[in-house]
Amino acid sequence: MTDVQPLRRSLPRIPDRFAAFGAVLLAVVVLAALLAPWLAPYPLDEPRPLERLLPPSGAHWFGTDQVGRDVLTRILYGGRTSLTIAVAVLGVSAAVGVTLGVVAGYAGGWVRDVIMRVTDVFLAFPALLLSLALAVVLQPSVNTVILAIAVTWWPWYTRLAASVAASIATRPYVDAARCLGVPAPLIIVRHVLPNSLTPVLVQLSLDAGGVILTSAALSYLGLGAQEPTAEWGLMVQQGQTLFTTNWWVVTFPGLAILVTAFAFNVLGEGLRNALDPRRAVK
Amino acid sequence: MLAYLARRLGQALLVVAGVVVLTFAVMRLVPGDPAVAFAGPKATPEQLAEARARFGLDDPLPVQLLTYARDLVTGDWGTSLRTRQPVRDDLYLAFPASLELVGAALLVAIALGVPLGVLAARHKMRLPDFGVRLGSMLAVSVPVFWLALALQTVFASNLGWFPIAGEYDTSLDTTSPLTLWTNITVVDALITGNWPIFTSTLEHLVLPALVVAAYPTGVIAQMTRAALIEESGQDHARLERALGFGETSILTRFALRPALSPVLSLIALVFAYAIVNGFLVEAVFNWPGLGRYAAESIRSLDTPAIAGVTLLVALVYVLANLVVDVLQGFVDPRTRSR
Amino acid sequence: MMISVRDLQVRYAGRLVADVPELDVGAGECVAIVGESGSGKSTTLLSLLGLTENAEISGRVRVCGVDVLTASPKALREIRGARAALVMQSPQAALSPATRLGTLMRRALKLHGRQGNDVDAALEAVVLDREILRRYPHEVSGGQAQRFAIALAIALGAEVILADEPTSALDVTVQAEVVGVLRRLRAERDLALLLVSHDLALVSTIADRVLVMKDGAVVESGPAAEVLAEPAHPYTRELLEALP
Amino acid sequence: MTMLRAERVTLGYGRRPVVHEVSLDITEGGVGLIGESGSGKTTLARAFLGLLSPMSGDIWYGDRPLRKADLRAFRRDVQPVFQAEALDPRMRVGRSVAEALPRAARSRVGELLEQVGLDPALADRRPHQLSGGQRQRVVIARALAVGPRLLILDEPTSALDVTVQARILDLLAALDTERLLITHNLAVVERLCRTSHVLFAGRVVESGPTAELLASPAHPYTRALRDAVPKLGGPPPQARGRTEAVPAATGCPFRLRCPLAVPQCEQAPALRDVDGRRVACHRAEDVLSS
Repeated sequence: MTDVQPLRRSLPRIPDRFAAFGAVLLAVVVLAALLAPWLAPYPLDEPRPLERLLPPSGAHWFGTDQVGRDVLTRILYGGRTSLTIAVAVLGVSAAVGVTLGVVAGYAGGWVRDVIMRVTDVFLAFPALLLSLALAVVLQPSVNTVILAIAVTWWPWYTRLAASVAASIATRPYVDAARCLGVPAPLIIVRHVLPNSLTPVLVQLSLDAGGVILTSAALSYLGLGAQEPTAEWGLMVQQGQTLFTTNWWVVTFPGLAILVTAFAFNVLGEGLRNALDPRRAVK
Repeated sequence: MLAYLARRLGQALLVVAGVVVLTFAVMRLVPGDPAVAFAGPKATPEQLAEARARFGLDDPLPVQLLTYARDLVTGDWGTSLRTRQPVRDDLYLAFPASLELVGAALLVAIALGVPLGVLAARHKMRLPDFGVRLGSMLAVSVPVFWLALALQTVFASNLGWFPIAGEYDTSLDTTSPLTLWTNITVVDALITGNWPIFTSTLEHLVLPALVVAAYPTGVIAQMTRAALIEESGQDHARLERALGFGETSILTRFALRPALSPVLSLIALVFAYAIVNGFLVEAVFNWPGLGRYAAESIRSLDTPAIAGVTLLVALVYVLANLVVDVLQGFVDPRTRSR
Repeated sequence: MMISVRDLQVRYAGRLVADVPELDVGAGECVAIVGESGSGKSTTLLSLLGLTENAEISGRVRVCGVDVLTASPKALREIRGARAALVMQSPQAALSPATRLGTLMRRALKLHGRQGNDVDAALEAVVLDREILRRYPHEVSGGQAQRFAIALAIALGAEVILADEPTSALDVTVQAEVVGVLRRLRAERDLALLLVSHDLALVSTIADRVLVMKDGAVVESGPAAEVLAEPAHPYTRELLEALP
Repeated sequence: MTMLRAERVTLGYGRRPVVHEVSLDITEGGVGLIGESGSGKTTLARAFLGLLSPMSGDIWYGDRPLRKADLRAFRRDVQPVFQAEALDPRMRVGRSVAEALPRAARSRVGELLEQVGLDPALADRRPHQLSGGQRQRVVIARALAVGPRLLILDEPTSALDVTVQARILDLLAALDTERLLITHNLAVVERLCRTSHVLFAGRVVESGPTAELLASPAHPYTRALRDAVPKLGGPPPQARGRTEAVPAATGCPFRLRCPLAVPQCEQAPALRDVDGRRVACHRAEDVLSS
């Protein structure tokens, strides 16, 4: 080997297993949430005041909370809430954002300027504050959280889709389709959208972690899910004063958020490398 | 370049106008009679009528919007229902503290993120790269409010290495009072050489700044690494190798500067994100910043205050983007000729 | 002998991409490697400076008296640029976008301890004026960028120039200019020039000897006049007949 | 009256014109548009395809300006063959060809592929699974699907290896459609086009029968182009003038690079007839005689 520096030769090459690792971790999280009713050792809402604040034990792997509910059970069900929020928020945001973005990117001219300026306004508007305001107006609930985050999240997809669509619009194969008389909407659906999917897909998986963190933050501020719904952010908020005395009530929901967000981020990073055309390490 | 900046400034003003309209609209969404929102829930009918007149609440909406915009420009951001002070003054007190926290966090993020990114790119697909990617992945995945609680409990409450909350030891106000210049405590203390308050603020700043810095550090490290690998895969890296330059000097002397361009635009983004994240951390560490002010305003439905905070944060975001556009010109000459 | 190659074999993940039994280039001599895409001509050239990342290279490769395959990275870095210089296909892309050309020149000279070398003479040799040193790569034309790459080699005192399709990305009038500079410098400074190209006509106007490569193997080699006048191998004939 | 022609057409992106007052007929026997990068030849091609509307002047389709013409008819008569990336990377090539056919005639895809020398079974492959030459043949098949009378070819073979290029040129020569060929390669023009126009900095500098134009150029730029092309075993190509000189904004655009430039060249030379050729150069006669 000629151009390898002595330093590099000593460090072993670690194969890029990120995507696989992320996918496995995510599968575990999703399965745990889906199979919550079967996996959960205890029924969801059955406060047992006698068993208040028990530390982790054989009976309660993650201990119990202030009203004696099994923390593990609530985390499993909480997974459902978080994943539903993530899927719903990203579904709405991507649908609205990509549609507007692709039209803006392909049409160009004043159409693009108008759409992009409106997008910039929503981007400049502090996401948390808009969410707070909406949550205040619509009474806190999981649906409010979904709407509140989606309203501030779609602009990212508009901006991404617009830049991707703008570059595709200049490709010769789009010109060729125009020369065949294919109408613009059909060109968008048939050529521009399919070729814009890869970057959007990568962004979706990278954003999932962010959505879960934001929804947990909203619940933490008391604007998301309300008692008695099992939601990780709410669980941390309710247990925050117990960090020193009964650490498990706060730590396990926090870890659940971390692991789920981590799984999505790792998968997203892996997808970005796998789908990036220039990924081949020369 | 000037034409480009002029156009960007024009766009920025448009965006600010848009934010004003959006804020106005959202504030009108708040249920109940706007007069109550301005005069307070326990206001007497006369006070309500007076508030209605003063704020022109009977005028058609567009007129109200214009008066609202005019007031904003002239500095009248309304009076907070909770503090009974002009919102502008409340913001004048709270904003510097947030700036102090976010500023410190960003300094940490850049000081840690960029070198880690370079290290990872230099040893691509090897242990350091794997470590940095894993670490940054964790940093962007950790819930901020939970991390705040954890650090506070471990390092403040239990180990006592750092103060639990607050911006500085208020007992110092009597022993060595601080003269205010920029209203940013640590900066004023530095300028006026008030060492007791300076060190005390630094001590209070460590934990919250680290928490706010977690996400930016991770994302800056990831972006720097990706941009460097992209740049060092270009043809020019091969010519530099053919000129006899070693890998490290190719990365630092040729690839780093163009690679900083995407990192810079990321920093503007992360700055705005940090302000929002700061809200949560301020609540945990009782930091007298915008976050705490906004949280309390929301709890008490203090509409003018909420609007004030929103506009201020939006203005900061737009300004940050403009500053980055100017810096782009220096980092990557290609943008200068755009 | 500036370049001497025996039984060079280059493999990417076990797949043989270039197999050159013999290649010699003397001072003042121009040898061309001709072939279509995927023939392994560029890989062959790059392996002479050890610039083929992640490739397994075997055989004996001596450039400017240094055995490239066994040389220490430090020894290899010493001949790169200073004794054997590379000229690449896409001129602008080969120059770091955020570095002024003068800065790149200065850094390269300093790296090899040759700050004293006459930069102006090198620029004059490629018909460029000093003013170009203040410019960034995107502020110069393709032809200027390519001639600057040659000026770098001259300033560093390189005796060998490895040109990998130096003009295929340039307009034909600009190509004539760049090739003219290469031809003149080879004569004036007794440089060894290894030219990789897919353009037989261009090669016939400058090369002393030529190697024809197809799918990684050398199918024919010899004096340019003979090979191009009476090609022995059918593939060489096919290449000649294909010229429009 | 030719099917397609440009009349004093000025083209540009945004406000900056790139092509200035060009008039050009697509006559019989193939028309060559010769120029280097930045000459505006691709912009002109896009205008002829109706993809770019002129800032001034008009593209005429038969007896009507293109902007008022029956676009459906135009789309059947005129089709492009682009250089690279002319096929949607995600779409099977058969489907790309079918896009040009009405739903009922989708069965003709196999026949069209055969017509350009491809095995119909390739229809299910995606572009990256084909060689450069095969991809270009699919592009030609798609263009032929509508039965065009004129093909506008923008550098159809410059991305291909020389042996593959030869076979594609044979295919194009065998087609009985008219063609407008945009290229920098003089040899390809000589083979496929009876008349040619040389473009420099967005202006036609010389037009005429291709063979004569290359044998005895009347414009210094045409001669510089011809002399720069290396010929097998021929003399080393001569470089004339400093190629990086930016085209002059006033007067003759070539004057800053022209070895024959004289003060008179500061007035823009109009296109005029010289020895059966149209040329924009005050010293055309000197160029012809030397």
